[in-house]
Amino acid sequence: MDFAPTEDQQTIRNAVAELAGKFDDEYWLEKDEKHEFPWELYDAFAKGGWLGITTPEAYGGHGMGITEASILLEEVSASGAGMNGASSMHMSIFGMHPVIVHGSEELKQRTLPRIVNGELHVCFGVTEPEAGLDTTRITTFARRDGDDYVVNGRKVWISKAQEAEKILLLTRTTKFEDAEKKTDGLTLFLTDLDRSKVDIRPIRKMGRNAVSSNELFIDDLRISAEDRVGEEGKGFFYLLDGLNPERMLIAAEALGLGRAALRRAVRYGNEREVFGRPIGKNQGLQFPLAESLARLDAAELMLRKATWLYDNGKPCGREANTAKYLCADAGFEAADRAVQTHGGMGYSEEYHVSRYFREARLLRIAPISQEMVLNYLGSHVLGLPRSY
Amino acid sequence: MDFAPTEDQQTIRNAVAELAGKFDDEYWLEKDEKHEFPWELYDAFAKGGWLGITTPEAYGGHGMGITEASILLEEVSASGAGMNGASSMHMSIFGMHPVIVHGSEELKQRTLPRIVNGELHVCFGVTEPEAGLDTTRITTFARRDGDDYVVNGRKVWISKAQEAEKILLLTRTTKFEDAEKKTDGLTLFLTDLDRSKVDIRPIRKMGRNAVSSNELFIDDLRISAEDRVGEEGKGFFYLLDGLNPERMLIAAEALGLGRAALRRAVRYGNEREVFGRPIGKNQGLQFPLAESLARLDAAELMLRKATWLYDNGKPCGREANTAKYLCADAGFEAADRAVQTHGGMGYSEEYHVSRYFREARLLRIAPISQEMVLNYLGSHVLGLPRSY
Amino acid sequence: MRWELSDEQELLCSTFRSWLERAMPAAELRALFDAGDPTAFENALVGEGWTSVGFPEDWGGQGGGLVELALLAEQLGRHGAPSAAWLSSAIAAPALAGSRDVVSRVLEGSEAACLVVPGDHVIDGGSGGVRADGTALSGAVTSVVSADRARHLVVPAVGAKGLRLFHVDVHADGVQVRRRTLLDRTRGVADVTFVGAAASELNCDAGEALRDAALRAAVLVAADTLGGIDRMLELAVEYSKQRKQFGVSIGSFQAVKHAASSMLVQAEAARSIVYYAAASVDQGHEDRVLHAATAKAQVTPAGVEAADTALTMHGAIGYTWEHDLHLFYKRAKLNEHLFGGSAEWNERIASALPLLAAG
Amino acid sequence: MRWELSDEQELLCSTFRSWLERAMPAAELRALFDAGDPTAFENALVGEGWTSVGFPEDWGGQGGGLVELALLAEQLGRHGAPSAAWLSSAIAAPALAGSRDVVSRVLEGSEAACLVVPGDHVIDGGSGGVRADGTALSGAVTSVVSADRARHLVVPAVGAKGLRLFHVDVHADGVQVRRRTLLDRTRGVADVTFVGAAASELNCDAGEALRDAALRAAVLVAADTLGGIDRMLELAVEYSKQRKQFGVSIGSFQAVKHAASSMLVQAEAARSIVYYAAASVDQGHEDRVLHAATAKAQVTPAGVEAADTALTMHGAIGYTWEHDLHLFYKRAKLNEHLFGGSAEWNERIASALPLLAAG
Repeated sequence: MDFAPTEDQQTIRNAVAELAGKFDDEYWLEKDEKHEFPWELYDAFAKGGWLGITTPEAYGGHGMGITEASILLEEVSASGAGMNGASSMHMSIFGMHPVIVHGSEELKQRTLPRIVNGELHVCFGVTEPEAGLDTTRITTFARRDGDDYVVNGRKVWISKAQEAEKILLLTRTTKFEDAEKKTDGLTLFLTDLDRSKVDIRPIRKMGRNAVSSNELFIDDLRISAEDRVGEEGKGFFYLLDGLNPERMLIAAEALGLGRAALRRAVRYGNEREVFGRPIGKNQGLQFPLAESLARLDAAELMLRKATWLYDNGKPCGREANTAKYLCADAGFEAADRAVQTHGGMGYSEEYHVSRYFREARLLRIAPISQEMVLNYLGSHVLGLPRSY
Repeated sequence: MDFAPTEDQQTIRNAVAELAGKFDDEYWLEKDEKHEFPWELYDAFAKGGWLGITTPEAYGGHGMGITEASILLEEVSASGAGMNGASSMHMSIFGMHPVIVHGSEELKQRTLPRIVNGELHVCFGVTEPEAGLDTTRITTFARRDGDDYVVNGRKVWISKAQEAEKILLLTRTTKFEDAEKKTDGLTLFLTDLDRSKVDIRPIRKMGRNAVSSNELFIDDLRISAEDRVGEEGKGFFYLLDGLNPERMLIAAEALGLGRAALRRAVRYGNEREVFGRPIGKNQGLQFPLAESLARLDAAELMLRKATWLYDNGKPCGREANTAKYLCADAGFEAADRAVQTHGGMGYSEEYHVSRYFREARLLRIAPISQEMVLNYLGSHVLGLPRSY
Repeated sequence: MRWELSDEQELLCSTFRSWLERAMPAAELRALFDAGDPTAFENALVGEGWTSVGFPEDWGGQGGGLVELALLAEQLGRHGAPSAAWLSSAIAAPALAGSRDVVSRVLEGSEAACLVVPGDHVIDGGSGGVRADGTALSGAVTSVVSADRARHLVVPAVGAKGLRLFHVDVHADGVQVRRRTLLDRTRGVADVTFVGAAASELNCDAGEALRDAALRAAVLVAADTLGGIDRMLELAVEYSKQRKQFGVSIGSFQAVKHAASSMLVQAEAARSIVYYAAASVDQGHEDRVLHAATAKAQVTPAGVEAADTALTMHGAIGYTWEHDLHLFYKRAKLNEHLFGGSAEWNERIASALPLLAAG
Repeated sequence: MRWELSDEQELLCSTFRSWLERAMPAAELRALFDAGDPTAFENALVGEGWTSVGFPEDWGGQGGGLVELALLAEQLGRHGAPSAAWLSSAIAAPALAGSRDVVSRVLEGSEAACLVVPGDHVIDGGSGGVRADGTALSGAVTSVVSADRARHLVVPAVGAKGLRLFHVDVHADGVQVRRRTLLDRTRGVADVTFVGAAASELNCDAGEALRDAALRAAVLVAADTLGGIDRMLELAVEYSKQRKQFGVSIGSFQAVKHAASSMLVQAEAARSIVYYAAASVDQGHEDRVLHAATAKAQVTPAGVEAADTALTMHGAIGYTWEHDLHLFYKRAKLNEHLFGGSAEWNERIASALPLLAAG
């Protein structure tokens, strides 16, 4: 075993922390409050070439692994940018993976370099209100019409749809009931999000308000076959390989958020004096923070193991899911304790921990709830019978 | 022992539930989102005579006890109004207690009937940024000037100051360092909140946004001696008796909030179907909700015991503090689980549980943090040495 | 409303408590724990008439009801006394009420009764698996609380008329009782086998009697845990005041103080639930199932948590065989599962939510 | 980076594991638990050369370091083996490295070593209270892990030159060892008293050696717990697949499944922390204190939680003396406090936060 990070990884961590550190807490308070996309951060990362960290060099990227991508997003989040910062670029970092692996050369040439340079914003159009977590149950349908497809349906929780030029859209081209296997008959597109055919409605939500979450009502959206990713009917399989990386990246973001919250809590504990004595001297305040540090560190180890396994082509479902569970839990707990450490001021937005707390709550639900992680582990690792 | 509620108490519970039930979840969603005071609810309760539930009959009230007051606020909160609803009238319900017990007849005649009929809004001006939980450390100073006092200082977390006509203001008339005992030299006023002398700035906060929380900068506020409550220098003692009721009422509100969240969670569990089966059939969803029900019921018993003790003139510090701890914990947990039960939709504001969750978080901090409750119990009940 | 014990109830508590302290000092208790024979204690309990408290006078009892039994259970738990036979009798006696002779011997004499059901599940007639061929019983039931201490067995068995309750003398032919050793040595369980054992049918509604027994069991076990929490809190607070580190008592460390205060919160919460549930079950309140389930599902896990906290406050000294804490710790652990763990009781609570049945 | 065991390490694990299963089948383990004499097992461990794994060859070891020791500890914990003597030697041996003769007898022969410090606190020379008058030691130390199984005592004592480590032969005059019984009978502690006992001063930096021993102890106890979690998970999953309710295996109930999966999460988390901390301490990483503290403070409470979950999944069967689960349960409980509970280790973690010292 050798747990030391490579020199590159250490460099990435430091450089990202420095760049993200230029956007201070007030910046994020304002963006979140005004529901404004963090263009300045996004542009700075685009300019620095960071959006292409996992994109192959042939398309202008760096061709690095999930380990490096997770370090990047962790540090963005840990800078205090939290989920507002991470979500602004999350999709650019690894979301194009199915396109990279299965898309046509023409499609890749047309899109990837623009994603790397930050010009092209893409949103991820998979989840639907009635499908729950079973992606095969989506009903958005793409009907073939000559060289085109015509799409109708509804999507929900589509991050960044407000800002996105294109959407990576999963559809059915064979209905669920007509498909031989339920995983067949799904088709993936990377296409323009034509506002005249797609009604985009923001969802009012508890936090992460700098990046919108949206409901999409798709009405006769016409898509050229050139925008299809890979073969018709194989879309589900193209997305499969991305599930574990997605969980690892979210885990990294949760971890960063927890560290940001902990840093704030420690700072407040040292600065806030009651009767001439910093409150950080109280055991009742110190020990929970110490425990949170230990839990974050422990969760990080699981994440590092998972990304290492993935980058080395080894199975990592167990580790990726466990990492998501541990990081989301430890991140939320750190945020919760940071609020508690601040006493009444923790409830005000001005100390920022309430923002972290609201964001951290999301990570126990998305992209997969903690309970679904347990279901996965029970069925796939422990071999317990399937249950609902 | 006899645990049965009286007929009056049952009647109050039903009537309050009915009246509060006229204001639906959408009403609260909008009030919270727009940061608007819930005038309609407040007026309805004023019109119904509820604001005077504990005020003596001589001043237009009903002269009932904390048990009845706690049932009222619990049911307001449980209706889905949550802390937005409860806080809108909380101060009218029991906040005038020091005035009732210690105020001059003239002051009472001048103010109490107007509080009962809802015309007069009062805010509670005690907490200060540098005093922490030790009220004796406040520094807002009232200097005697002929028949008047002139006040300067700063207050924080003053609920409803935006809407209030008057403030129940705690000041020092002898400086901390000059007072013989630290609890001496504090003076209480019930006086106009003169906007030309008091700058009121809302605090941006995580939740309970229909009722403002404010910082007050008091600059040469002139107060007539007629507005003084009781004797000069005795203000601290006048507030003391209100501490336990305050904790009980907050406990009742937390309890109601937990019940509102649980009701929503159960409804969603029954209505939301995945693959033709309500998700409420899942053990993984049911058991946590069942446990939350048990915890809320258990916490309620402690609250009922505490209010009964108070109303019967018995010591209740142990029970009041324990009730606050248990209700705040159980209420928060219920809200947290309600969010989790809703999956992704729990994060959206449209299912209301995220609002409850944000509000429930406040109750683990205010009016006294859970940790301070433990400190109190450790020192005052278990007799452990004082620590910080 | 009246949220206090009556003077009579207060007196019952304090009298019983001081009797326990006299009758069974800590050293004797520990010796008994090692030897495992509770006969002397059981005889003393009977001799002083404690076994008839909490039952109607016309059964041979001294009056009172489930609240009084809960008060006794609390003190027994507080003392760590070997109370399995008492507990079994307290649960089983109402089913024997129709047989005045038997029930009075249970309450007044030294012949304990016992409901022959598995001790690790919520009491429920279906789980036993004893068949009745006329009045001859056959079948086996495992882990029956205190079956090895009882004379009178109350046995749910299914015969031609469906589920009925039967009375069996443990000395009858065809009855075999095999004791099992538990971690908690203050109470015991045994496996009971019937091979055509002679029984007499009890004149009561079996379903109702068993449902009632389940709730009584829940309340009394919760009360036992309440007593345990109280005692462990006392031990932990005492220790934290005595024990010094860096020249000050460890009780002044905030972490230690918060730990002790959390135990106090658990004790207080447990107290209000237990008495309330006892009164509710006793008075046949319409929500009594919810109340008893809440008591069992909330209090007994809190007991385990409190035990963990107490152990942590004591450090390794708590783990040594000579310190009393481990007695209470093991007792709390057993109570968590005795007559149904939280999961089983939470299922019953879930049915109070208007949620669909779990699948 | 490489987040996997080497082939050699994998082989070490599997070989040791199958040896344990052969050398000490469950029945023998249980018998030993009742009798309390681990001599046969300890001899077998020595005989097969396992006691010299994880130590440099020039000490008489077979090579490897703390990672290898952690792998052994994990398997010993997994098996519930009476490993106190092994553990004590693994912690104490580095301090004896300067005395080649002694250290080689510890590693190759059947003479265990033991650091004479209280077993319930983080290892720290100040807590012992033994004084050195020249090379004659006097004083007492309570609850010393495995002192009753050791030949070579490594004793921190304060003399004219300050804190030093001394070697004492347990057979020397003026040494008295009194064993105490613990709930966990697979490991033992004893009180050690010195009355002018003859000692020889060890040639090492006492402070550094004790700090290192504290971290080794943290890692090895955490590894022991990791093995226990793994085993309890295995027992619980197996049971939940076999045991039926309402005609289906209880493993298909979501509540049971979530309980088992939570144990898996704990096991996985524990595994990554333990190996990492072992490597960090072995390599002298600058943050090794934080890593070892994290392992101890996170893994050992997780072990107790896992044990609770496993007991809950088993119901009352887990409480009976004949079922193995209680062995692992008690072991997990002891590990939680062995060589310092979470509170003590969290204090060390707090010092990694830039917070002011607690008051």
